[in-house]
Amino acid sequence: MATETHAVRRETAAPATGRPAMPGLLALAVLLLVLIAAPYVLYPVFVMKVLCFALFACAFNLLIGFAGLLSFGHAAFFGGAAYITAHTVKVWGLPPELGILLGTAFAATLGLAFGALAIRRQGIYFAMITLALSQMVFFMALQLKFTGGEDGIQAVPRGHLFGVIDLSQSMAMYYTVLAVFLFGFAVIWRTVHSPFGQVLKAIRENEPRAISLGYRTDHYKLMAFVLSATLAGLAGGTKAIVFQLATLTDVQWQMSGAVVLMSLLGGIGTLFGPVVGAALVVTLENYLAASNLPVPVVIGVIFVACVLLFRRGIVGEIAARFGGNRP
Amino acid sequence: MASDVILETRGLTKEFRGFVAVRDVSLRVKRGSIHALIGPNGAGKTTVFNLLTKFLQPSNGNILFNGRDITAVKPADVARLGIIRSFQISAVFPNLSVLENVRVGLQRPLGNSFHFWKSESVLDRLNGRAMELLEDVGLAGYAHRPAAELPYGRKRALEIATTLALEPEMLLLDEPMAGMGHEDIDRIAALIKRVSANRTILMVEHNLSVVSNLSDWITVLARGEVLAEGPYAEVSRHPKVREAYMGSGHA
Amino acid sequence: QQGKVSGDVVKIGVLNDRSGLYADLGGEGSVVAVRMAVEEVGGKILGKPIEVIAADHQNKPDIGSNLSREWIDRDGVDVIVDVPNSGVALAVQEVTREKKKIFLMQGPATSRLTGDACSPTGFHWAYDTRALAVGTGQAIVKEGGKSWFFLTADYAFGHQLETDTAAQVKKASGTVVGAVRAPLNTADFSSFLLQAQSSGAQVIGLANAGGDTITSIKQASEFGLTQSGQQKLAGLLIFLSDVHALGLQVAQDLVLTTGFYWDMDDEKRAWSEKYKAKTGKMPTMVQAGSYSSVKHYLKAIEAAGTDDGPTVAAKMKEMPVNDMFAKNGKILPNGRMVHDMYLARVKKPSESKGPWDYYQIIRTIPGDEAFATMAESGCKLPG
Amino acid sequence: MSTIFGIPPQALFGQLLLGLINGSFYALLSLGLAVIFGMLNVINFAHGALYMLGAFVAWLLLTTAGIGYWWALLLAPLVVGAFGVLLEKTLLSRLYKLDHLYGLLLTFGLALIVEGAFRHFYGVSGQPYPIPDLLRGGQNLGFMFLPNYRGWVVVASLVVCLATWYAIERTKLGAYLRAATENPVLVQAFGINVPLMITATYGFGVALAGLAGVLAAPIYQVSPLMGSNLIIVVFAVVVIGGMGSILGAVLTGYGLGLLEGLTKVFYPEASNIVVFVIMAVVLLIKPAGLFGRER
Amino acid sequence: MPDGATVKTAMLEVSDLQAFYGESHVLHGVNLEVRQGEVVTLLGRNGAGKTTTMRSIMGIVGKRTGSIRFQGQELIGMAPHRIPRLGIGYVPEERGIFASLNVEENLTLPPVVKDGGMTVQQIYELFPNLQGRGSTQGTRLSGGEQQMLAIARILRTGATMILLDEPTEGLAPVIIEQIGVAVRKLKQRGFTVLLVEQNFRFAATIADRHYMMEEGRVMDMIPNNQLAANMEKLHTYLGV
Ligand SMILES: Nc1ncnc2c1ncn2[C@@H]1O[C@H](COP(=O)(O)OP(=O)(O)OP(=O)(O)O)[C@@H](O)[C@H]1O
Ligand SMILES: Nc1ncnc2c1ncn2[C@@H]1O[C@H](COP(=O)(O)OP(=O)(O)OP(=O)(O)O)[C@@H](O)[C@H]1O
Ligand SMILES: [Mg+2]
Ligand SMILES: [Mg+2]
Repeated sequence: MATETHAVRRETAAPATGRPAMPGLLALAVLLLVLIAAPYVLYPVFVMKVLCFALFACAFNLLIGFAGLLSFGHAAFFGGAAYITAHTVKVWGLPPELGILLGTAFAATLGLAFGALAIRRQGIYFAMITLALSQMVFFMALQLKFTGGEDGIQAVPRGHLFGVIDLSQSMAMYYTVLAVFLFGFAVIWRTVHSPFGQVLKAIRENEPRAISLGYRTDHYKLMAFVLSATLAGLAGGTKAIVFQLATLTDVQWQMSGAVVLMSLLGGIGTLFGPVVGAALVVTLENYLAASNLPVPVVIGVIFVACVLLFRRGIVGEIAARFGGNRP
Repeated sequence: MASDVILETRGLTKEFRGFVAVRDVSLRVKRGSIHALIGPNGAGKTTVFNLLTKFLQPSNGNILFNGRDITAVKPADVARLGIIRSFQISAVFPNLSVLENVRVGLQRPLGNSFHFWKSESVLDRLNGRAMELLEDVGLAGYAHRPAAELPYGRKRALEIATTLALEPEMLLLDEPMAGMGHEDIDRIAALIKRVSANRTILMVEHNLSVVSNLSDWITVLARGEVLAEGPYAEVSRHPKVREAYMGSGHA
Repeated sequence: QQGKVSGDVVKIGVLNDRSGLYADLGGEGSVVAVRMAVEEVGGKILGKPIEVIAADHQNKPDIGSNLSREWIDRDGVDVIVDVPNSGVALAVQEVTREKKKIFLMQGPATSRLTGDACSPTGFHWAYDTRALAVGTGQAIVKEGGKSWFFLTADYAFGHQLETDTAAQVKKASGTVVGAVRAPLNTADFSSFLLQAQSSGAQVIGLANAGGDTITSIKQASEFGLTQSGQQKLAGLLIFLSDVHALGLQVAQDLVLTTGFYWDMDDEKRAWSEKYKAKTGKMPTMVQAGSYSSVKHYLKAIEAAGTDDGPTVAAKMKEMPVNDMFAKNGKILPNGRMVHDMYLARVKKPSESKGPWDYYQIIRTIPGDEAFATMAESGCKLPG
Repeated sequence: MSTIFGIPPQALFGQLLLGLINGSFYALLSLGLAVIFGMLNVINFAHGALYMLGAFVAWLLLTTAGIGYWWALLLAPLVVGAFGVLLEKTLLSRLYKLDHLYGLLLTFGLALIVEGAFRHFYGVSGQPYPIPDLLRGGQNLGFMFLPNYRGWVVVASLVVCLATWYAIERTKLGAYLRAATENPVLVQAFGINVPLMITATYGFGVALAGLAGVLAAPIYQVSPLMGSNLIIVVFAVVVIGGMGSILGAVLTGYGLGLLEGLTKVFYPEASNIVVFVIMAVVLLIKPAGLFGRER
Repeated sequence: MPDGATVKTAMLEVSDLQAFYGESHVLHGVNLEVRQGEVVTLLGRNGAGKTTTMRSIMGIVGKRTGSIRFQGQELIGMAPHRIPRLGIGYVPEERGIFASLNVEENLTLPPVVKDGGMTVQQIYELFPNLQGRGSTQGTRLSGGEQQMLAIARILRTGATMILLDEPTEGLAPVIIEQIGVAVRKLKQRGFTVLLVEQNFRFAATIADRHYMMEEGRVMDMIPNNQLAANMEKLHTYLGV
């Protein structure tokens, strides 16, 4: 017993046993229905924004929630991909699907490079290293020619998906984004509940032990990092097409902070948490923009409140309250 | 006969900033034996373990496993060659269930551990073997509890089950009995005896009754050097060993 | 559509930075200025009420574009005002172009807004990079500052400002002896200033903005760059609020170009005092411009009898701009409002009679010189 | 040789000196971060905001109460330290049992609040703060004009850094602090009032940031954003130095200041990233940082 | 408690002690007494609550109720850092050697609370392994050396009552002997010792009395000289 007492137990990490259970599938069905109906009730561009950020947050959460690695530099992948997509679509004239693909590939490559460096350290160091590396991307985005400095890349044409579907139609765009989101979400779901996900959890729990069993843990962590970066890139590239722009906002460290907030608010280590968190944060940002309240202060207060009062996040709290099996 | 020796070290030395913790240790572990490493505190036993499993890099000397030089191999790869260790401080995956703990061990040789696109249900076919292993260590009743909830002794048992899951050719056990009650000690000792049937075991242990009952061969370390070697009866008569380690109580 | 007011209300949305780097030069002050314009027409036009709403775009283009889209689609906003930060303005320009709504730009600097990114319903009012370059570049050479060294913020905006100004300097037969590129948000400019100093140039042009400008001016004073009298600092983008923040002790003798200064004639003074009574500050050119542009916009609605975007835009371009901000200002087809610009020198503490008495106007730059012609602008709209 | 890589040596010395001055700020800030991290295991993301607070307190003292620089140098760190004590007592202290990442997140939120509040009330263009009369003017060193004030900054920061290092690495109190970091419960069981010590440590680390803020006020504009840009560089400094040692934080701070200064001469475009590039290289060669202890 | 012949004064009296870790209730009314100059052991299986009893005395468990009196003073409700200053030294089960301190710093860390503690020289005589290792990082010592260091640093403080939690765990027989010698010496010098042990044989060589714990309760008390007569009980409590 004694040896166990000062091993810090991550609060968020509850036993995630078994495969997607009934409540999870139910939640998924509800989510799907809501998302299909959403553009008829809500402002479609707004819902698209939510979806892009939800995917981004889910990708981020894959890393912290299931590999125990807090990245404070995910904006680099999100924003980096947005720039590449915007540039290839606008300047090279690629169709949107190819642009997004290239953006995603870029994020994956960047993820490989950053990951290889960052996984050399753990915990807080990891967070700081990712933060610093993403700052590099920020400065590059600021100084390189093709990124357009402070102006960013504007007026990116939405174009025709596969040459047929006209994305300038709001609904066509919406369902495309929804498809991208669902694809990304499915990948994450599958990853979490896969043999790979199982090893990842083991590493998060006790890394030296995993090594002694013969797992090259660095490879797994790197793989998780690259997966997460890739999906963040997918979100960023899609966002560039939706908003028809890619700007410094996407690569700023505040963006990395925002995605942390989304996951934290919704529930780190839960599958649906980041979706809920993203929806809340995006709504809040929209609402605050029109109010007289200082935005950073409000966001900061929520941050503090989450950390102090509901660390498990909204979905995490609900899951904890209504029976053990988390979605 | 060379094939008789599964693990061999030659002139193994480890120096920490001027302090020599292990000096010129040459071990020969026979295949299929239970080999104990004993010695006073600070003799360098854990350090030797760490060197063998490459958690530490030797300052000097070579390590040969099955005749192959593994001195430059990485820890995870040492494990892949078939040398699995347990830790002096119990090492389980606290928030995984007991069954899952064992499956983490069983899963590795499958080679699907990077398959993030497959369902984890592919792991279900491991459940049968996992339960067998749990049965072996007396943990079948705990299969679906999180490992964190197990009492200390059971955790050690779980650790051994996970280790055995890998069918290691060679097991390194660092003080497997430390902190255990008497019943647990007997249970684990019996288990070790049982699993030793077709594999080699190298263990560090202070509990001399366990050592004397289990081990075929004993190496005594003191101040980083090999002081004596041989079967228990012989070693325990060695005056230097009595002086440096056993004391007057174990005549 | 013709002859009526959409949604029975004329809705003016002031979209700007209310908490960030540009909050002081626009921010709430722009909203106050717009309200003053609305009050002057009695809060009603064509018998319909005028409503003013405001929001913070936080200098994020996506928030800006999203907000303006929502404003227009859902809240029936007819005109968007201010939008500092060229990046956000370019994004909003895309939205207003698509939705055919009027966009009255004050805060953003880049002349691209009336160049390759021009829109039939977009109006650029108070100043732009080209006017700043002409004002500071040409006018200073004419005042005797022949050789230049640039301290440039290392991103698109800074580069553009440097290139434009350097071109103007050369046009007036001055020389550029060198330039150094400082990264954005540099905390310490002393290295760069030292390089500028040792270049021996007569004028050090600060091709940067916001915090960078302020810090570089402050540190130039610390290192005694201008005290020797041999070198002059020229700010390429400086607002009254910046000078106020720096204080005269530090900012003295800085040369800059502005589109408006409160203490130039009675009309400006009267309006500015009224503004100051509401905000406690004197207006910047952005805030005064917000007033002027909305005033003109309302006049155009009155004249056109509708608030339909393209119709009003056409009307605005027909009418000369005559108010306290500009005399006989005219609007080019690309939306550029052409008016006089002024070269100013910041007073020494001893010259200043009190708070806000900061500038001495040393030269008036006629609008036609300051701003690009339609042909030069590169705008593809029908002239 | 009249030039070094095309730069006259005189100018180079000048630039090196300037680098040292920046390094002084890096050192002071990374020292405070290292102290807090060392003792509380919290990455104080609010460090930049508290640095800003220090500068603002000095400015407020001057504008509202007419209290000048020298008093501010004493009072502002006290005020910031007291604020830190308050934060620690009411918020941070609830997180010690959890993963350290929560401390990072909490202080991140705090930084947003403090900075946002100051932005809201004082705008962002910043407020001027005069150089104290005593330190006006400068010395002509032949190769450059060194403002007296900058010379003072270097001296002051050196003294503070050395004193702090000594107190932590060489005194009994320091040993308590280090031990309490690892196992506060046990240190308490030895009869030491650990909660008090932790609070005091946070207060002290934060006061160092406040002090840096006051020192910075006359050089930079007193602005709500002055800290947020600096803090990420300081994080990188800390990663490069390795968190294990106080001395490491200080030396790396000065060293990187110098390197950054050189970059500004040879390749100014890269001066913003040079720190991060160095960080990447250091991590590749020595993952624990230059002075860090492995594990 | 026992035969009324309380020659020596009770130094530590624990009555109806209940202790909790968060929501789990671990001690259910522990009663025991340690007299001045005695060596008393707590025996029991893993998880019986021995460590928790010690931690309760030191005031470092989540919540506790009942009464713990040390030389007449009530400890429940007292700030944890004041308890050791009364003269109680604690050697934790997990040893608690500090990695960021070297051996010497570890040794001199606990403040001296009373006169009469051992000098560093005396300590080195007792534990020769520690000699010359002063500048080694504390946790780089071997497990056994760390145990010695953990005991040694308490001996310096002059605490008159020492709580030793499983001091022999993981130690070589020679060292165990040495520790036995050390404890006996402490006893001679008038120290009072409360000892938690798994190693019953060792306990029998040094203790005056033994308390048997099971599931958070004290079940029985056996004086050392009556051990032989009580072997059966021991079997049921400890499975020896
Ligand atoms: N930090 C903790 N949180 C929750 N329960 C705990 C904690 N520490 C101990 N326990 C539980 O309290 C009970 C008593 O533990 P304690 O450590 O006092 O036993 P012990 O008699 O010292 O056993 P051992 O011989 O294993 O050291 C056990 O059931 C244990 O699981
Ligand atoms: N990383 C290190 N740096 C310096 N010295 C070390 C390090 N690791 C171990 N040592 C020293 O090496 C010696 C051997 O330690 P080791 O842990 O191998 O002993 P051991 O035989 O396992 O003892 P025990 O039975 O007490 O566990 C000890 O004196 C220890 O202090
Ligand atoms: Mg050992
Ligand atoms: Mg115990």
